[in-house]
Amino acid sequence: MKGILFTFALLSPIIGGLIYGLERKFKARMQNRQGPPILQPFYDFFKLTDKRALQVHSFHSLMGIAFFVAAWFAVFALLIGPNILIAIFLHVLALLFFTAGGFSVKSPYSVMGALRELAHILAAEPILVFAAIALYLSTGSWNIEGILTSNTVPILQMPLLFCALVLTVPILLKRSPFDISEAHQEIIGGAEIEYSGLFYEAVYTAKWLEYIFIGVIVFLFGGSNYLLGALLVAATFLFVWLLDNATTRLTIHYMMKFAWGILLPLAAFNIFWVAIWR
Amino acid sequence: MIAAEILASILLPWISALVIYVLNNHRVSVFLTVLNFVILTIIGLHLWFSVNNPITLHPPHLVDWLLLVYDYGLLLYFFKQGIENRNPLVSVLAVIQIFLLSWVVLIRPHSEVPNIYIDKLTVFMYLIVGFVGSLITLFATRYMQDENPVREGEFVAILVWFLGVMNFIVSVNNIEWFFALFETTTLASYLLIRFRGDTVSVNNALLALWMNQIGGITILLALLFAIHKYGITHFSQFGEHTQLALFPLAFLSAAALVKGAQMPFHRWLLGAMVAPTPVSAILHSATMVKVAPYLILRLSPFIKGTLLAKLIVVFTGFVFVVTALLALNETHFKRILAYSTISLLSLMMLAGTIGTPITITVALMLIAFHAVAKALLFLEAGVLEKRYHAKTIYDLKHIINKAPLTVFFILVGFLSMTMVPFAMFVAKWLMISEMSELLSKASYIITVAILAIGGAILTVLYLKILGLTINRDEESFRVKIEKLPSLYTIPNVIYVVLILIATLFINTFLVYFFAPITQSIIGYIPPFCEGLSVCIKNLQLPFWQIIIAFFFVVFFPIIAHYIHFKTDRTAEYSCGEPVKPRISTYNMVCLNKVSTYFESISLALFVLVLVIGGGML
Amino acid sequence: MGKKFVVPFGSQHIAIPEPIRFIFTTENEIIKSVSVDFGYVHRGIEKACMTRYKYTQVPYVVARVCGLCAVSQATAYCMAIESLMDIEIPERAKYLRIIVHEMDRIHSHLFAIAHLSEAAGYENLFMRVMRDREFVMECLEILTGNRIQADYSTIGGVNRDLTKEVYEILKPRLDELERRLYELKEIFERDYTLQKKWKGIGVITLEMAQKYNAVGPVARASGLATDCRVEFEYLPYKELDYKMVLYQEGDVWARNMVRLDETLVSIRVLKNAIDNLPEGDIKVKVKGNPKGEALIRWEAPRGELLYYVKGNGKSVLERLRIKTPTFSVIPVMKELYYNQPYAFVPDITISFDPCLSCSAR
Amino acid sequence: MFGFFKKFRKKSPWILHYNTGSCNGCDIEIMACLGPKYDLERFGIINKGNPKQADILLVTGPVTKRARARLLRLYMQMPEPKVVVAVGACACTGGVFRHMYNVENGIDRFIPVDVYIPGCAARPENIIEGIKKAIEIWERKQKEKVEVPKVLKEIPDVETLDRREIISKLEEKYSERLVIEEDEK
Repeated sequence: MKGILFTFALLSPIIGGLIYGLERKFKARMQNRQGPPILQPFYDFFKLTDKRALQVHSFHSLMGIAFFVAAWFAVFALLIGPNILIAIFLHVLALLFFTAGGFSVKSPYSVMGALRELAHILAAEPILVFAAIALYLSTGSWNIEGILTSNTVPILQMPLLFCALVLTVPILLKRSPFDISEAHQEIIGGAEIEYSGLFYEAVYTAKWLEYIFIGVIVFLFGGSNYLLGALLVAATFLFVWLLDNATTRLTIHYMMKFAWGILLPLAAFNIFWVAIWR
Repeated sequence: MIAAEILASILLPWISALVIYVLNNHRVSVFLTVLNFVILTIIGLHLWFSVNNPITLHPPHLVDWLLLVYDYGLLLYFFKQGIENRNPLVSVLAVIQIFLLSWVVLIRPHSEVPNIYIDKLTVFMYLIVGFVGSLITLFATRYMQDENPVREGEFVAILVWFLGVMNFIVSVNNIEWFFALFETTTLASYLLIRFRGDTVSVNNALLALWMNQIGGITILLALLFAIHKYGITHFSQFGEHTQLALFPLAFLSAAALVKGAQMPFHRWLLGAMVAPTPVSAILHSATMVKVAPYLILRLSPFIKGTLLAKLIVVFTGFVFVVTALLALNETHFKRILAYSTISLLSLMMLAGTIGTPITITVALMLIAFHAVAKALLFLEAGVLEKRYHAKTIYDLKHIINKAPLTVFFILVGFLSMTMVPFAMFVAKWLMISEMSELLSKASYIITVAILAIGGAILTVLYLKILGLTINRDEESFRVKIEKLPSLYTIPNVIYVVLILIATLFINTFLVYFFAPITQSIIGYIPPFCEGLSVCIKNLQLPFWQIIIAFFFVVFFPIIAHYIHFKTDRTAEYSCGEPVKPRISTYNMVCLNKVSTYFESISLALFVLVLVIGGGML
Repeated sequence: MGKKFVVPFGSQHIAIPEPIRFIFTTENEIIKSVSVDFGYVHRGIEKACMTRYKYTQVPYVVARVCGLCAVSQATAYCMAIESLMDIEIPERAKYLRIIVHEMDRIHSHLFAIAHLSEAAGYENLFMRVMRDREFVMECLEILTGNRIQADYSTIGGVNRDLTKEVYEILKPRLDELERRLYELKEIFERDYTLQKKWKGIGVITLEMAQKYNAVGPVARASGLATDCRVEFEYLPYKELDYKMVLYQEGDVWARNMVRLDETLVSIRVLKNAIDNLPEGDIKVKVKGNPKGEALIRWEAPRGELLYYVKGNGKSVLERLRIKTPTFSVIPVMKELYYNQPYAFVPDITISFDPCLSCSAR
Repeated sequence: MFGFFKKFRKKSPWILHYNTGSCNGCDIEIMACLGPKYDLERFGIINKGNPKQADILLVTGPVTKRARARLLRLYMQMPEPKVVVAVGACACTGGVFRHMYNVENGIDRFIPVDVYIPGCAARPENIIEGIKKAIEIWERKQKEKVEVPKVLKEIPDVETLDRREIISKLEEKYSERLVIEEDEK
């Protein structure tokens, strides 16, 4: 078990890239287009390696690299670490570098993107914490191995919370309707705008790791039933891509209202109910 | 020997304060504050190792009478201040206190219970006061050179005296004495806040005065009832009665809530910002507000699990989230820090009230590291104010171009309050885990939600401010590290080093430092494992994760200052236009509309704590 | 104070393919002041038409004022010259002008709708509208020989006839397009997030529309009935069952819906025109040089287009003056930004369907 | 090593589009190319809208006097290797606008152009063909050589300056100042 998880963590950028490629293909198909090949993210990756890097200043570039390293570390902590709650906070640490990079340059789009990124953290982090608590409550373990080997299926106890988590995925992955922090038509990618070449590559790849991070958390809701877990992950991503295709971008205010007014009470009620019912 | 040490730690600051006041000499002040720092820390450490069981002392009976006389004098002074400054509220409250105090004196029984009670919690507070507080007084000597050299002696003397009062208040067992010293801290804060003497200062000082006097009244009411009903005059006697009415406990907790500047009474702490910055530092970190969680921790074994505790949890939880939200709306650097103090104080009290071994430990960790972090941040605020003339967060823009070291200190200060792997994060993480543990027994869902939401808000708040400071247009290697006066730098460096060491060896601190205090409070040691990884029951934070995260948070900013990629540099994207960029930040102005509602709700909750928690229904 | 956040929008920006520059001063993402500049595309076409090109060449030059409404520009100019020189063009040419003009309007409007969807972050809708737009682009290509810059109108008539084969091809495509547009209309009316994003945003009241002299779909979305196709009878619109589309809301959504409904009306007009196409010549010979002055108001896809022509008996015009629709709506556009979140800037801007190469020429 | 990465260039060209004063006909056609019928994304093309991450610069329009400094600024912000595609007759030579008083007759007077796409307006098929040609040229380019346009060589000591300074010099060269109304009420 440990070996598999370690290998998975090690390969996570590649798997994340494949998921991203799949996403682009799926979205193109939904839009009646042929779309890019599935390996397109890797082509982009190799191309970016071969580009000359321009930088605004070294601090900014370093933050891009730090984002990638810290995001990968968060995935490691989630997969082989003993505590998924810590991994969620390490994920926030990775985003700290991303926002720090965005803040450190004088480009207004970059700073606006970083500020909006903070709103994303504000909306999504409590629900992720709730998800970890829900997993603990139903399986009695903070450890990923413990969750995967326990005999319960958390989604059966936590359906509402799972819904809330699925609806948080667009906030985390920055997909429409909540692609506010990298709104392409407003701020042209937000905090990632000033990176180029190798440094952009780091940021670009770090975003693939988000798929793995959120995918694993969704997978854990299948508990010991791995097939169910895989189905949940597939269904979640398909749903998110569909939602991305079928909605406009909304505003920060709407996102905060939605996350705190609907998703949080939903998740809290579910945990409360399970805790009371015991 | 121990008695002498205790006496020294209480009296040394009083005496040094007197000397500093009389001589009013910069060198003497520096010497005495350093002396205070060294001696208080050494005494604290020695006491830490020698006090294993609670130690009680019987001061001479004369002290009792002296304190009573002093009490009346103090209240009369408050009365006079109310008259002089045309603030009837202050005078009325003082009169009520005089009346209640006289009543207490009339009915109080003669008691042979020792008046001084020293346990690990007390020594823990000594250490915080001695280590964190004295450094602030040291900083203040240099600060006053920049501010107003003539009044340096007066200012530093009050600060040092404040330390003595603080050491005294955590040692007493007699509630009447506690009241006297409680009012003394009020007096000290009053004097400090009105130090600059302008209208705003005086008004804010009077605000602090009347609000804190409400705390005094609740203490007196609690004492009156306790004497009348049970004949209790000392804290240690609460344990002797098993079937205790909640009324006195509720009123004592209310005093803590007032002192801790909880929501309807938060204005006095915000008003304290008009004073010179070391005042804020000392009020927020080592003294004054820390009386609140200290009192809650003292009462924690008795109120644990009662209806009162649950009400306090709801109240403090509400304040925790709401003040963190309001801080997002603020633009004044010190006011943001003040809001975050209030927020974290509520978290400490929340943790203390729940009262399981782990939450008590969490409360202690929060008290200790919050003191260090806040002292650091407020001293940096002082440096920013005096050296870079930065008061609002907008003034902090691009400050990294001038002061990389200051920014690094601010970064450590902010991140240590929220970010993995710092000690306060470990505390919050333990708290969330412990609450999830309780979820399966009874539903503490509100507490969990509060922790998740409040933590996220505070993270965003700190990142937002850090974002402004690190905005730069120069390569970092071209920026020289700034040179500051050594008295500005030394205290900060000590704080930062302490924070970093505590982060790395957090489990050692947990096992050898915090666990024994928890044991002395509730008589049970939380089962922490040995070694460098934090682990308890099925929770684990392995050392490799601590060290890697530590590397990210602490070393990356340092490396970033020296690293230099040799690639082409280019200008920022500005749509192809030669626009001069102008950067700012966001505030949640939408909160302005609801802040009054927040205050009303918190007032209602506070009344609920008193009425229902106090068993009046 | 340091609260101000200066955000440039343009001249190069992904949301606007043409260079216009806004500089927004925002506070908490709320726009407090804005400065607009749009002279980037000024090429000097009017001057060139007055010095270098013969008046018979000018229709092809003024068509390059704008790619989207090239047909309108050329037609308006031709009609101006025709009214100046008293040329009566054949009835068939008039009908053909209507056909191409309405096709031009459809592709322009569909492009605006697609672009607005893209600006709102609705990628799928952009793709869908662009796909449907290809029908009309194909029709245009079949009819005129080019997708954009048709160069169809000329002084005295049109350049190319509509043959029987073309008629066979056009008819089913227009039917299919109409069906798809009804589907689209349902999406725009029903989609939840679109309503959230567009309703009540960037509202132009009727008073504002009158005060700032708005034109075209922008005015009609606010309930201001202004349409040169109804007001003047240069071309026989009345015979072809043309009706004006009016909405009262005046917000982004209404402007979008006006465009969508107008495409439907245009398809109806187109079909009628194709079915009732009279026989005859498509062009008359033009002789002599223009002398005197003429002014014409003509409804381009974006609103009222004004051409002033003055000739002095030479082959080169003495004065050519163009006032374009986007130029007329920029004052009201600037008004809308105040106290709006920056997030709505692309939507508000694109909802005007600004054509800057028109306005700057 | 570099040969390996070079192979993948052709698979992922990202474009930046700037209008230097065209009639927007070509711009519409570029948008149409991104639509489902022509679908540029099947070649891996994304419209990045950001010079720092773009590889191909699509320019439409004869360069007007106000657009030239912007064009140079965007060009200088693009990292090497990069290619420039002039879309449409005006971008190639000035087209119908040639020798108008505010027009600079084609972009190749300012930046080196690799591919010229003719047409008024350039048809989507032509644009795709042109981009494919551009990718072929792009594959052969070196990333080591910094491409400074000829017009900027007039700036004294241009070799020693970094791009940031060159970009700020543009303001002087074309004597343009952007004044923002500072209404601080």
